[in-house]
Amino acid sequence: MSEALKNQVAAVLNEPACATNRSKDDAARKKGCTKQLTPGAAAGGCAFDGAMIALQPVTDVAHLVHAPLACWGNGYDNRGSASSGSDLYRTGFTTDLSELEIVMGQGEKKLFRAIREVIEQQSPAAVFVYSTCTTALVGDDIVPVCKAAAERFGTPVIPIDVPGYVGSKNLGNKLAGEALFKYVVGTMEPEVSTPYDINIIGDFNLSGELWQVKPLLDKLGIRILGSVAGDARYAQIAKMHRARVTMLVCSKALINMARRLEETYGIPFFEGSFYGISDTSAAIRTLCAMLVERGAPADLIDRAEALIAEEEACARAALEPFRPRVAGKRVLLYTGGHKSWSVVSALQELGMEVVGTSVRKATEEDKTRIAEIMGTEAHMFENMAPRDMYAALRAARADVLMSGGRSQFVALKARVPWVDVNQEKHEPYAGYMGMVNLLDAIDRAINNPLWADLRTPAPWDAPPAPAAPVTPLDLSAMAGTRADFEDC
Amino acid sequence: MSEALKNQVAAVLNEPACATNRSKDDAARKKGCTKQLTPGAAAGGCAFDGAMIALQPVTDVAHLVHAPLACWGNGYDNRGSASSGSDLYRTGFTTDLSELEIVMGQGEKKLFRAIREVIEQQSPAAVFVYSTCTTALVGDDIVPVCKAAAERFGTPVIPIDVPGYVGSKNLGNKLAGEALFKYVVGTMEPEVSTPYDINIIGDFNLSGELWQVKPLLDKLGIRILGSVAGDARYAQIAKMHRARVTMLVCSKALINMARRLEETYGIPFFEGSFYGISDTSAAIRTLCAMLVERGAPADLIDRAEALIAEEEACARAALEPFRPRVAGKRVLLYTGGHKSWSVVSALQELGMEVVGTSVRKATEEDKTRIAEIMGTEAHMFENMAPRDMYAALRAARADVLMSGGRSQFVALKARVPWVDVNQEKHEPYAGYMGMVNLLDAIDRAINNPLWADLRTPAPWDAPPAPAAPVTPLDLSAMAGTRADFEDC
Amino acid sequence: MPQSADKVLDHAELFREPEYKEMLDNKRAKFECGHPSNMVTEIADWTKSWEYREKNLAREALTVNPAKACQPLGAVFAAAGYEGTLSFVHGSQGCVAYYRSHLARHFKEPSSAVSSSMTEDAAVFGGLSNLVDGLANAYALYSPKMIAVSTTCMAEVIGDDLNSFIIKAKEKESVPEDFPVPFAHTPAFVGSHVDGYDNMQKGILSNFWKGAERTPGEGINIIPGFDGFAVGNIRELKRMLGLMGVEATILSDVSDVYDTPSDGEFRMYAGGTTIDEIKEGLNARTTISMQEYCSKKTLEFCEEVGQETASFNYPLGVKGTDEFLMKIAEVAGVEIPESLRLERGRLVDALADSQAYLHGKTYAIYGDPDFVLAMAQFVMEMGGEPKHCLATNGSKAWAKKTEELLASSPFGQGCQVWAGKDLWHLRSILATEPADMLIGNSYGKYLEKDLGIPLIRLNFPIFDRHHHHRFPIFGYQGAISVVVKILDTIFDKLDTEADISFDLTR
Amino acid sequence: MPQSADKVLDHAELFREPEYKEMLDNKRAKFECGHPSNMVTEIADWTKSWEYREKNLAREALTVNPAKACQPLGAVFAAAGYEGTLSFVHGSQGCVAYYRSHLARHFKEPSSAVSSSMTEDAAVFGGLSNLVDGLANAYALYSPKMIAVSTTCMAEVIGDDLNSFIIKAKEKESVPEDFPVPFAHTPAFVGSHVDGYDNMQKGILSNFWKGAERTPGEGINIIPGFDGFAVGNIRELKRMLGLMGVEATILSDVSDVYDTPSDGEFRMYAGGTTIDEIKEGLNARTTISMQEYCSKKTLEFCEEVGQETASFNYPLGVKGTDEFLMKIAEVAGVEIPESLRLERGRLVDALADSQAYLHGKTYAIYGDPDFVLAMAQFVMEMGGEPKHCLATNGSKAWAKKTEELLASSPFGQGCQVWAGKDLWHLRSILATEPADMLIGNSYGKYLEKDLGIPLIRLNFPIFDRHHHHRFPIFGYQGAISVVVKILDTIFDKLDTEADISFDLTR
Repeated sequence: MSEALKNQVAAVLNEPACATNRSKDDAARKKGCTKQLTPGAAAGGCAFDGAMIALQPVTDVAHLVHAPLACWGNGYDNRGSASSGSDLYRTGFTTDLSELEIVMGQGEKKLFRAIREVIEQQSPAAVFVYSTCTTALVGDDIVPVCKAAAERFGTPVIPIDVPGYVGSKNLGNKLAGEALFKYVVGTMEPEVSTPYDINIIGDFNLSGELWQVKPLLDKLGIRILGSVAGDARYAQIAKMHRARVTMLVCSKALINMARRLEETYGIPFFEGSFYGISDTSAAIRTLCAMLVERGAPADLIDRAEALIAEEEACARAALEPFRPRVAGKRVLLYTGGHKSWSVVSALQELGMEVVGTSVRKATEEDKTRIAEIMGTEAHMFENMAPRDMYAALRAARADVLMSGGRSQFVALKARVPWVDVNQEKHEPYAGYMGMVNLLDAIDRAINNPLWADLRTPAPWDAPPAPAAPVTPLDLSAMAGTRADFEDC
Repeated sequence: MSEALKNQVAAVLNEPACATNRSKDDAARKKGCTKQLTPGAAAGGCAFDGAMIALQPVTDVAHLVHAPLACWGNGYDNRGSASSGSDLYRTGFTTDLSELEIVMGQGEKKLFRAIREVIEQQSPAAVFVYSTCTTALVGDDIVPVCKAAAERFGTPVIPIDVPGYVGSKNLGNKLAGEALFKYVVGTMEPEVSTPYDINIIGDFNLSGELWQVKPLLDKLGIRILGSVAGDARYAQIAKMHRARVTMLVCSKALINMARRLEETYGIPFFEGSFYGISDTSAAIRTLCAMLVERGAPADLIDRAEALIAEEEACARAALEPFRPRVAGKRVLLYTGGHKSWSVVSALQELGMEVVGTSVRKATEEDKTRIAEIMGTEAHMFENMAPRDMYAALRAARADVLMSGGRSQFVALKARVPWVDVNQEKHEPYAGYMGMVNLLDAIDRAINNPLWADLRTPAPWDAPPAPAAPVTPLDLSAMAGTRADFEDC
Repeated sequence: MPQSADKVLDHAELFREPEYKEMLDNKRAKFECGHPSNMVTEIADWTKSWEYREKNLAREALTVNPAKACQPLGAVFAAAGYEGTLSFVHGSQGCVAYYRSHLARHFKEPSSAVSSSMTEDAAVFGGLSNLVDGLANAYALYSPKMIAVSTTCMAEVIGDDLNSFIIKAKEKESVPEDFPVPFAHTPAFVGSHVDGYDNMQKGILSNFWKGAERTPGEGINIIPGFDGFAVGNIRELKRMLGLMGVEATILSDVSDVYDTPSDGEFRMYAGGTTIDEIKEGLNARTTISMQEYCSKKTLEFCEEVGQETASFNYPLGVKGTDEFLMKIAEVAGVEIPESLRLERGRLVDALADSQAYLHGKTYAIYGDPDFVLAMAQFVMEMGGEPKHCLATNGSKAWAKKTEELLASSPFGQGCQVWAGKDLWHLRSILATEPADMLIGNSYGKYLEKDLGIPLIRLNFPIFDRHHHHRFPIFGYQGAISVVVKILDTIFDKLDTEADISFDLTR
Repeated sequence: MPQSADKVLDHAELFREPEYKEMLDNKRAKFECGHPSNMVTEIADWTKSWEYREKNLAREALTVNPAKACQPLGAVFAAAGYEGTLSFVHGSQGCVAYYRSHLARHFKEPSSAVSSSMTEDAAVFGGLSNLVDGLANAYALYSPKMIAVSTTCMAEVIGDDLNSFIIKAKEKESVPEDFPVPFAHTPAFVGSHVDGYDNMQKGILSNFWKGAERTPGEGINIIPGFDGFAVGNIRELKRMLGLMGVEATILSDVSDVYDTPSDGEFRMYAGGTTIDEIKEGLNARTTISMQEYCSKKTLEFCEEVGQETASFNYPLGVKGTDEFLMKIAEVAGVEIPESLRLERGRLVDALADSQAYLHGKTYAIYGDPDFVLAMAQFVMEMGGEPKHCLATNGSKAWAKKTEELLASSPFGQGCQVWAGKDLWHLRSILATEPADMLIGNSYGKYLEKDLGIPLIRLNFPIFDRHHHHRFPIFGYQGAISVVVKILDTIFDKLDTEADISFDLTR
């Protein structure tokens, strides 16, 4: 790959805003925060995947993948990001390079023509051009092509240089953030600025989750000026340099972008979560406090407290009918890093018992927090091969698995209900009422009569042996593997 | 049955307006025009069925069948009459008498309550109450019940005394006409009368066929004041005594009603058909001539001729593209009486060869006309058992069978295309453009590649013997039966 | 008029053209006696109110759109399943046309049946001569191997005694002395088609078994019952029995009768249970009925001749199929084979895969008593709620049994059983207490249109869709196809209504 | 907010509530850069014009919504059909996730595959160490019986030689010397998933057949090809072969792999063709492929080892099934049994029964080359017109073959073949020359929504409907189920649009 990208990757891996990173020695810092990959194991997403996850939710942009078919042709419109406007982001644009074009070095020319065609025929607000393994390996330089195209066609054309082999999905998130910061942020000015303008970074509006929170902010008069990238428009990235505060939702994926906004434009950021009642309230409090520090009228604090009190009461009342149906149920979590601790917290609020949570994507900080919340490390485990997960589900006697789609079928074979809490889920779980949704989903999953039927032996089978007595289970001691069973 | 009904049946069977009937000796006349039934053969419709066929198209009436479930519960909404307004006629109302009610003689009380319920809950323009075998046999007299109910509830309640066992479907048609004449006709006055007011009797608007003709009449200013019963409203029967001319469409089924209108109100009638271009033109000419005789302005004749010329030219032009696709194709007809000759005529206009037509429901007059049209009696045949029809289809080497639904499957097993021209058809074939529809249906049936595939032996079968040379076929000599294989 | 040879419209489209629209509007204006359209709307809304519902449910003399047919239809269906058997309906001339049409329209196959075509003379003198002549004619015309006689109302009201009439007919040599002419009294004013099926089955079995010497054996008879999916279901039943290595006699096998090929041969009779099989069936150890309400009298008769009996309620889904197969295995002394175990696992897997969409859905189920019970149980297995269970021909005993079924599951709480109610009752019920889906037959399409509740057609008759009956809903694999129909309905609705949620992956 | 515990709405409904509607409208007004809605409508209409169509069809550098996948996906699918086989994709870390997701979402089953997870180091130094370590880890972690190696673009661009790498890996004892590690080069920038299937099939067969001694016999091998309905189809194929008394080896049998039961046992590997069966397959007299475009190279290899070969194009319908069965009968020296003859007759009967509704309907068919050919032929058998036949991965040879097919029937007149076009091209084609129905895969739902043309899902992938793949579309009975899907679509539309023509009987 190009020297420029190489340098950028090195810089990104040395993120000053990351507390974990600051505590490393130089050698460890250079290695970065990516897990070591294990050849021969089921692999997860790559940097391109990570960039696409972060940027695809920009709804009025044409996402053009400079690659052979595979990178986008196999997978377009496979995420659950929701849009209030344009559907352009759901269309699969690719240069679909052929062998001849690769051998003959015609990729850049084809890319330029593809950009022209997409602009002429789709009139996007902008075009995001993604490089991939093949085009990077053969030396296609998308940066000058994008520049030339932008000049020629008068539409922003943004290079996103993210060949998959440079690293993990998390790295791809960061590289996407760098590209936005370098090429998009600050290129447009908002018509008006207010003391209530904020950026939200790291929410992708999966199943419309952002919209479960936005009405709360609306009631407080807070405006989401900038968004990366939930229900975003290109303009919402271009103007985000004028926000007063940045909230970082996905705890580590785009921290580099938040830091740059702070360094360059003086916009402070904080990390928060909208999963769970307590976390939602904490996030609103922090957000409002920081806005007031940055010049918003002081009454915002009181209005926020009033709103929080009202919403918490309403949510807890709505949850009560569910509590008897889910309290005491045992949950196994197999999710990404930040969800590990924020979901644990949320579920415990509901009286559920979290019997295990994977920490395969968690940072050390995440792990510390989980240990605090759960009071023990016995429930943490790394990646699992399907058959090991299957065994864990049975050994832990989990009542429900919460994970992404690719663990779904393992759970079902183990006759354990499954709730989709990952990027492909169909229901939103954010904010106060998101908990009601989540409870409903868990209730419907756990209390579906199917499971009783499924677990009841077929009438021709002998009755099962009596259940073993309950003993504390140390999942961390289970035979497992550090192989990357990427689930999302 | 009651003496009143017995007398009415005898009177109906001695129809003065029927030329065939007038030529009979007294003994034959008394027997009536019904075919002798053959016990042990597949039987067709009964008098109740015939009455229902004639009256169900009155769309704003609640048709209440006083019977155990069978007579209506098995068959409601099974005809293809179309409505421009109310859908009430498609609802299945029955008293659904139980054994106890029959034994205890509670039928009349139940009927009265049912009439109340249908009026209260459905607000029909009128209720037509049909008697059936069971209620007639046990002596329920619907006439006084209807009278009492009409007085009590202020809605017309019309008794239609048609137990199935009194005779054939044709008889049922006539009994229905008698009931309408006795109880409905003349009970309402039109707001305005015009010299262009007509009655149409015997069209049931199957698949909307009446509507293929009505625009022609509209262009001439002719108004369908009275209708029995295509797309009829109750009011259109009540006011039909004020029409100037009656056109009888189904050649014999309701001739008694036409005659009574002439005798009592001086309205002349003629018999016509809207099947085929020539017949449609002839019907319009006759209708207009009679209207002029009855006081309509004389220019109606010229306007009619102009319309006919235009429509005929248009229709023939529309038919030309089809002619090469259907000319020379061999058609076997298995339909009711009037369709026997009117359809033959229509098809011959198109260059098709009618290799056979059933005359099982035809009158002597119909048969004479068919012989004239076809130039020979060799193609006429009576009823056929399914296996005989199957043999006839193959022997006659028909390219298409035109019949009702219950012959459909015999044709298909014989690998002969089938076109539905009976009461359950889904496409209208009346008027000038009705021929275009019919041709299209025949074309689609005959030229569906399925038939070539179907007739081609399966690849594992030996090729068939060479086709026998064409010889004239005398269908009338075929072994058959006079048993009534009722098809419609 | 817009008609041209290039674009011939069928009537569904033709009458939507502008000038026809104008013509039709004129008709409404001039002949409708002009209720203002706002009044029409107001009344239409009222008919969906609770007030109208109360009035509607109080209806006691009028039946509107009943979801049942009459006894003779069931009898004709039962007889059709026996090889070379012609149904002979003793009664007025018109009735048999309905049975033939009904069956032909549902199965898209010829349906043969004849009538004794009684007229007024018979009403006075009795139907003996019609039956005597009728049997002679039917025998001569159609060369059947058996003639099964049932009755319509007229024959019952005038008190015709079929047994003595048939004896007399044989004396007069209408048919040979040893020619089988079983019979059943099937008045339309008693019960419904399921009772007619039962009576005819009993009549046929009695004809061969009564007075015959029984040599008890190990055999199994299975009575399928009146079933619109009989073609696919009986074949699936045979396949499952084959996997288990079990031979059984299907008493009334219509699977080939109503699914004849188009291969150049006309089969007036095709397939069906043979007379030898019926005779041998007497020696069976056990007779199992798949539909309790289609076989009460028949099973009583089987017990009289010394057989063990068992009945099910249209076994569907996991539990229904489990119970049925376990019974077969028990009676036949065999194990459930691995292949069927796998099929069960696949069904459970399919339910598990889709449970996020199935759980919590509500249904209104109408149709025959056994079918409604089965479907209610199956939807509860999926976590669905059978909010309304309606059988026009459901008895008090059926209602009680259904209520017990509902009480056995939390998903049955708050669900209601409507015995004896018709589809116009159901309209009011659903207008006031809606469900997500309707499960029943083609007559439900008016409710679908009127109330916007999607209809899934799983019961007889299905007149407006083709060939569904060629695929089973019995068995584990058949249950998956039911689940697919339900899921497709759910997803079709999701997609139709979706805007921002128009998802690629479900 | 309206949320309450009594009525929790999922997001399809939640965001249709009034306050969300208001919020979303505000978003549009303030951040959309406010194109007036009439302008938006005007532009949207323009994109359905002939002018836009011309521009769209002139597109040569941009691919939009392609109806094809990449080679490695086909390779993973092919390998999955062999017992205990783990797919190992040599390339960058991210690619294999897509293949696993794609297959899992379509079949609703776990889909196992691993990656050599190459990073930048491998880009510089080559992927040998990744492959060596990867094979060792995969073998240790998953205990497969075979590891089938395919490549993604990265491995091809840096020129990794799989053959020598695998030899090296065995030398280093990553896997035992005699452990089968077949391989295929499957770059995404060449061909599509059907080519990947072909390459992997050839790679697997070569691994066992090359250099092995052949003892020519009478056996038959059948290659199903890449098939989204493989579960139902392969089972139906086996059933038909069973009726004919023919044994054949299915080369890559995924029917159990992708349809495991939920019975308490986790099967990482289930079913599939055994290694012994592969080895024995060398001695077959004939190898028959059901999909020509999935097996060109493989069949060439079969000929090299001395076998006769034949290929079909996804045999569907009457003619397709006839030809396939005749070939089997010819090769196996058997007759077509009566049972299959009856099945054919039933299919023809179903077509005849419904021909009034099928004849004259128009279709746009998109998908894999073999499928499009088959479907076009079948709709013409019904008297339908395949107006647009599109295969994004169709070659010039395919286009020519399809044009010949269309020319062979009057129903193909005026129909067009679109090789290499994508679904955005199809949008313009259908906006200007509409068809009555779309036949393809889930990606067509955007066309269905946008253009109002109903979609029938019969090709891979089907992500938004469940369990369709468990039922066959092959064979005569499978063809009836295709006909039923088409008819249901026709009738659903008729009923939805009908007013006066809302008929009970169709």
